[in-house]
Amino acid sequence: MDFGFTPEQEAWRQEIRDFLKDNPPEKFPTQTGEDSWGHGAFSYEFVRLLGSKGWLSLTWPRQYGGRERPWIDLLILFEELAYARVPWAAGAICWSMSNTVLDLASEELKQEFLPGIGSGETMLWLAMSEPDAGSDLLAMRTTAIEQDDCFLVNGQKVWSALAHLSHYGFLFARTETDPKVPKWASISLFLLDKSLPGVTISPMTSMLGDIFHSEVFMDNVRIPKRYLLGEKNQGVIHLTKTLEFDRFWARFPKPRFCQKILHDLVQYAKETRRDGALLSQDPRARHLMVESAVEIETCRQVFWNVGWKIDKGLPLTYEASAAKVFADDMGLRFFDRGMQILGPYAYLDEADKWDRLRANMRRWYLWTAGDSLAGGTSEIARNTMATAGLGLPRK
Amino acid sequence: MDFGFTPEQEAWRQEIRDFLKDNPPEKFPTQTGEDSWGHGAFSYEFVRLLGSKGWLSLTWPRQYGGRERPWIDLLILFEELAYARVPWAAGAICWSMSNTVLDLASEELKQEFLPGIGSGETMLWLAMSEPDAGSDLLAMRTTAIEQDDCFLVNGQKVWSALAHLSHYGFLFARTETDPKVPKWASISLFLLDKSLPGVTISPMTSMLGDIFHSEVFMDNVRIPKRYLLGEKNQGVIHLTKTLEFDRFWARFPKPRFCQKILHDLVQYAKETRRDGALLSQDPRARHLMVESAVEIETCRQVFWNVGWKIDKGLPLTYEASAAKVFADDMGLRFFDRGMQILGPYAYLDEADKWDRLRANMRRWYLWTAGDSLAGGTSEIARNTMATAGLGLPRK
Amino acid sequence: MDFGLSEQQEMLKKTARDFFIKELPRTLVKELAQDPKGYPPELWKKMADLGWTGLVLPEEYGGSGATFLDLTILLEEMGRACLPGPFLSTVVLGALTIMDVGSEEQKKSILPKVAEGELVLTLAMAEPHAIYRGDFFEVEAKHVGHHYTITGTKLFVPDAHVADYIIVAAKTKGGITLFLVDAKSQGVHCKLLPAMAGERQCEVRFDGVKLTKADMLGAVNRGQDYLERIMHRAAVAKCAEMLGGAEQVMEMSVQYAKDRVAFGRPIGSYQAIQHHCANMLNDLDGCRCMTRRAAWMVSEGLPCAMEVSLAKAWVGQACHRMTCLGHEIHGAIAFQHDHDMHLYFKQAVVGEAAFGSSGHHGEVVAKELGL
Amino acid sequence: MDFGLSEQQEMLKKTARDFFIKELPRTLVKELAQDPKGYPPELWKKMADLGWTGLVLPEEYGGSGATFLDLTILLEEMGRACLPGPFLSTVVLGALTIMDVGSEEQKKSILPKVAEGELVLTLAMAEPHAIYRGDFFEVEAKHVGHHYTITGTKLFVPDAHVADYIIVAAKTKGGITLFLVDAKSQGVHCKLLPAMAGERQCEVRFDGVKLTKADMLGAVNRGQDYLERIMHRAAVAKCAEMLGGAEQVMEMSVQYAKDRVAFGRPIGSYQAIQHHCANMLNDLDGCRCMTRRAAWMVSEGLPCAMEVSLAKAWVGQACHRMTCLGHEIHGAIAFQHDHDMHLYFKQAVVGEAAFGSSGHHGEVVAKELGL
Repeated sequence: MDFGFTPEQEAWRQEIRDFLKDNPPEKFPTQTGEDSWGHGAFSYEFVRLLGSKGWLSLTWPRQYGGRERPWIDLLILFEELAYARVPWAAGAICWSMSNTVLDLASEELKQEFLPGIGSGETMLWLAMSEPDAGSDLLAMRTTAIEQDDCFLVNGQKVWSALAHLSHYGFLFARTETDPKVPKWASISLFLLDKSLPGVTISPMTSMLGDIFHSEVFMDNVRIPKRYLLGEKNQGVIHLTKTLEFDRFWARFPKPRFCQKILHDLVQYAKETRRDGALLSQDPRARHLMVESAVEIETCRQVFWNVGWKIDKGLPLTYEASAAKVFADDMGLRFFDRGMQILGPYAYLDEADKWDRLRANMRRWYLWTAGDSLAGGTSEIARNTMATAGLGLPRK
Repeated sequence: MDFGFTPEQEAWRQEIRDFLKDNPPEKFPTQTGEDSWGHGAFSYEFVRLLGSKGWLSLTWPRQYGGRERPWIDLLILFEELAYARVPWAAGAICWSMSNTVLDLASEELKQEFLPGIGSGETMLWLAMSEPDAGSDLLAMRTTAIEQDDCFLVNGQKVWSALAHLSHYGFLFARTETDPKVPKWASISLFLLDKSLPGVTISPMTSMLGDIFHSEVFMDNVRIPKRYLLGEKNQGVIHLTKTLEFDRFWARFPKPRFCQKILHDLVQYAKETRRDGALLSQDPRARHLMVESAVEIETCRQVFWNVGWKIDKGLPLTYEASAAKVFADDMGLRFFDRGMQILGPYAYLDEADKWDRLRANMRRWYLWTAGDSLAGGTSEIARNTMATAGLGLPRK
Repeated sequence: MDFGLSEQQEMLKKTARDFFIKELPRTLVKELAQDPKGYPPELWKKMADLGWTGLVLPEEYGGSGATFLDLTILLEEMGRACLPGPFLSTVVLGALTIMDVGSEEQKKSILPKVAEGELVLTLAMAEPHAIYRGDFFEVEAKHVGHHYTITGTKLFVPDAHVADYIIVAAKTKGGITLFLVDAKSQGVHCKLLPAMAGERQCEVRFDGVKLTKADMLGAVNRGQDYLERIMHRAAVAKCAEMLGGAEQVMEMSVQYAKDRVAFGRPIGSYQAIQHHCANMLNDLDGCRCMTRRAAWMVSEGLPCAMEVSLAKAWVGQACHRMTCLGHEIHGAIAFQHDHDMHLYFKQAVVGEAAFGSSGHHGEVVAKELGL
Repeated sequence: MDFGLSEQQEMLKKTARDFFIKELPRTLVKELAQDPKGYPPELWKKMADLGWTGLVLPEEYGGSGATFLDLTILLEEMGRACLPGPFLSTVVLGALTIMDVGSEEQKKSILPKVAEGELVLTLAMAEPHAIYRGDFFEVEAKHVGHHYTITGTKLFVPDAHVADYIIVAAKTKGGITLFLVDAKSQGVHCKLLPAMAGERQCEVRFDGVKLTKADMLGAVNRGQDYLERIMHRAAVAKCAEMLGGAEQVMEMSVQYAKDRVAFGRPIGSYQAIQHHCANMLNDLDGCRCMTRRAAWMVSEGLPCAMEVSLAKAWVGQACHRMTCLGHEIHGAIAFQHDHDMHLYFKQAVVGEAAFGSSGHHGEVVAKELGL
């Protein structure tokens, strides 16, 4: 066992910190959202800067512009970016999709897509959920019928994160419509060019009042055959894999992101007087911060454990689902506690150093309402933990 | 709406308090367990004194020795007895079974049993669960086959509370063994005389190291036909009703019982110094006591709400199950908090005024491990709330 | 003992529910959240015509003489409908305070207009460095000659931007005193604060606002006692609103669980969803019992510090749990602006912090327990 | 970064598990709970023969020179087996403290005997009015001439009734000092305290026990620093035991959920039971990561106040949740003395309170956070 980092890893961490110091994330314009990883902020400019550093393709083979760095280095990168709250929402998801491209795509497609993804020019979005196919993804109805040199796609996707800012959809669609064929052998995976005729991206206004997700309507869209990823009708395997990766990678930065906020809250409490005493001496506020510290760090270690398994190439069964449940439960409690610590002062409008903390806390709190649903519900994830992880019977 | 009590009710409460002052419960010898309602203490002497006051038959018709007092008066009695922690474990359960006797028994049986129950001479125990029929009670295997002038009973019951101290079992058994007959139409209810040949009561040692439950073995026991309660093969309705009543009545005293302990903890905290400060000023101890106060009193009001419905004769659907879940969740948390407040000092052996609190707290804490299972698991109770209470579909 | 509603209360509840279904669709609630005023004056007028702004006022002041308990039944429906606007401020913080401690003159000049829906009232208490404890207030009413001059900043004053009168709790020599301040007085500056739901809270700056003794509400230096009673009423009123919201969340969630199909079955047939609903049901029943009992005690004028704080502490936490589960059951769809679920999630967090958080009321409970 | 066990650690774990399966059936554990001594000396001897009492001691003192981290792997299996007896006291509280601060003479005279299983050690810290804070200790070592005289009462001293030496933390002029007290000295009185599980704790009264400077452990007045390090090791050791217990609870519960049938299906096929198991799994994984990281940091001699307290706070709470769910899944059957589940439920509550409760470690976390 070894819970430390090598000198090389520490140096890499320092390199990232120096970069972030030279390029303060809050100085970059955003195309959506405000401050923060995983909470809706996205900046082309920032992501392209990451691309120019080669950090978007850190682990890829050299032949596709990558650096063949180990996964641990990527995890370190994610932690540092999270702690700095960089405007790279959905970054990890995009990263996990690009990995599938590496796995599945033809050499031609790799050459076509990977340079753009690696430089931050090309963004991918996940076109998976449908109005009547949420947890039950196999109920999806979007069809892609082979026709001449293309697939003719008709249907509707929802909850496509940042589709309005991205370029290519990571599209799952039904390529076999014969009801006698089992559903798991009837779905394929495509790269969907947003600019194709018949594609309509319709941004969805969220409960926060802004736009993060879109609905995607496909009306007789003709996707050239070469944009099929992997084998026809074998999409369900990739679907499962994508979901599992999404669960882990999209949440790996979360504990570190929360830790930064906790540290801000501690500082806030040390500088804030209420009813005659420092908030940092208020027993309830202390209790809420301590409980958060314990849960966040435990969550972080659980994620590192999974990350280490990935780095070692160990097989995963329940781990990504478990990590998702852990992170989402933790987040729900943490941001509730954050609102309790701020109390009515969460609604203050004062141009002081804590104004962003207050505004962000209100925003993060609302985001958490959706967290346990993203990447599959926590109920389904717990089922997976019990069956795939612990071997409990499905029936 | 009116959340107060009438002057008559207040006078009744005072009468009970005066009685308990004159007859301090802790002075009575117990046949099992120590101090406390619902946590295993039972004293013949005390229960018979209650009987002699006419309080065991408070609500019964006058013709059976009752006083025809309203249910509210009974609830007040239960609260006061609970707060005083009288040695009447399983009292409420016995009371609820006697109610079924009133409902179902022949005039002859009523005359035979009710005077003894009302005076505290006759104790009933519930012979319901079996090793392979816990939550799934309809899976019970004990048979009662009609034969001449009696039912021939064979089988085994478990978790019969206080059966070793009681006289008659409230026995559910299968009177129809044809597998084609649905299970709900194959079970009957009997009064089982413990002294009949073939009945063996085998006390079970609990995780606390003492005896509260027994296994009951029945080997060719001949129960005279007249001890059938209600109609043959119609026992499932009574089973359900008994369970529902058990859930409510057995737990109604619990919040008030916990409140007494909370008040003791408050006093303890005010008189105890640790690490240079009064425990009552320790932020965590305060927090634990406050959270308990909120939950206990809310639980109490929820029970009163159900009690009021019973008093009004309103129909119940989910309420007893809901109250059970509420009380058991509350209790589990409360006694965990109690152990946290005492901390290592829970294990002190000092002949001071808090010695019983410490010893009891260790005991209560262990009891809670079984609470959510008693009266049907909390899982089944939640199912009932969702389906019977909220109308959610079973399939 | 009677946990049931009276016939009149049932009728009031039904009237209110029907009224809001007709007059206040949730789409309007969401539009109003963007509106600077935050509520529709026409609706206010209709509510006054129904007698609601005067419901709890004596008949001699143009009211209907109903009890505070009756009022909370109405507030439950307002919470269920997510009614924005200054009803709680005007009636609970304003009118009931004037009824409680105002002079006959103040009552006569203000209350009938409230009953007719012509006045909006509110109360200013919290400050940048003091929220629950008057002894740390910085807003001061200086006695100079025949005048009082109020200076300082109050925070989180509900609906001050549309109020005609603001009751201000200010330091005086020897304690806290309440003043009834005309919101149009010179030196009153009002700024809207950010909102989570449709609520409107303001920062109100008093810049040497001149008052006379006639503007004093109740006796000098008695403000702390008054504030305690005001907080009891306000906390219970907020509980009632939250209870109404929680009832709606329960109903919506159960309905959705029955309707939504996944893997070929309604999701409400899955044990996980069933147990979420069961947990919500217990939280809801707890909210109802605790809120109504506290309301009854306030209504009867009984000592109720403990019961009010127990209720607010429970309701604050239970509504958070319930609305989280409501979102969990609804899944992603409730994350959309178009959906109604999030209105209640937002109301719950605002409500938890209003008129004493669970933490604050927990401290009251501790003191009442003798800790 | 490496979350895995080394080959040697895997082997140690397996050896220990096999050993306890063979030598310590749970029926014996329950019998020992009634035994005044509380553990079987023959088993102790066998464990010593396996090199476990000296596992973590340097070879020069007859040990195997393994790391503290290795030791915690062994402790995990001890917790899983519900091993009663003075292993943690002797090795973690006693021997490691002597290794840490003892003189060469003390090491030479004590440690080899520990390695051979011939000595039982323990440490006395808590008192009637002070548990975590040495500045409130009342037990005092008075310096009179060439002697120290110790007077006062220590509480919750683990295994003192069978200890050969007791390390005592006593007030001295200017701080806290540790002393190594022969348990057979005149004036040492030991009384067994009530137990929840098979643990043995004592009240130890020191009635003018005479010591010399040679009995001092480490430097005078440095005890508070030493105690901090001792508490780190002890808290992590307790976490490791609890982790082992939690692993066993997880396995037992899953197995029971697969085997037990209700309504015609294994109960483990019901979503409610599945989700209980899933929640246990996350708690367990958290326990493992946090315990092993803290153990590694202690082992490496890194500053670890924060990590140890985070671990103990998490493990204390998580093991409570897990054992409650374990009972929930097992249903009534686990309420029987014959069943094993309750051993872990009891161990969890004892463990939570030992070497700093979640509350105490929470305060450490607060301080480390800068609060």
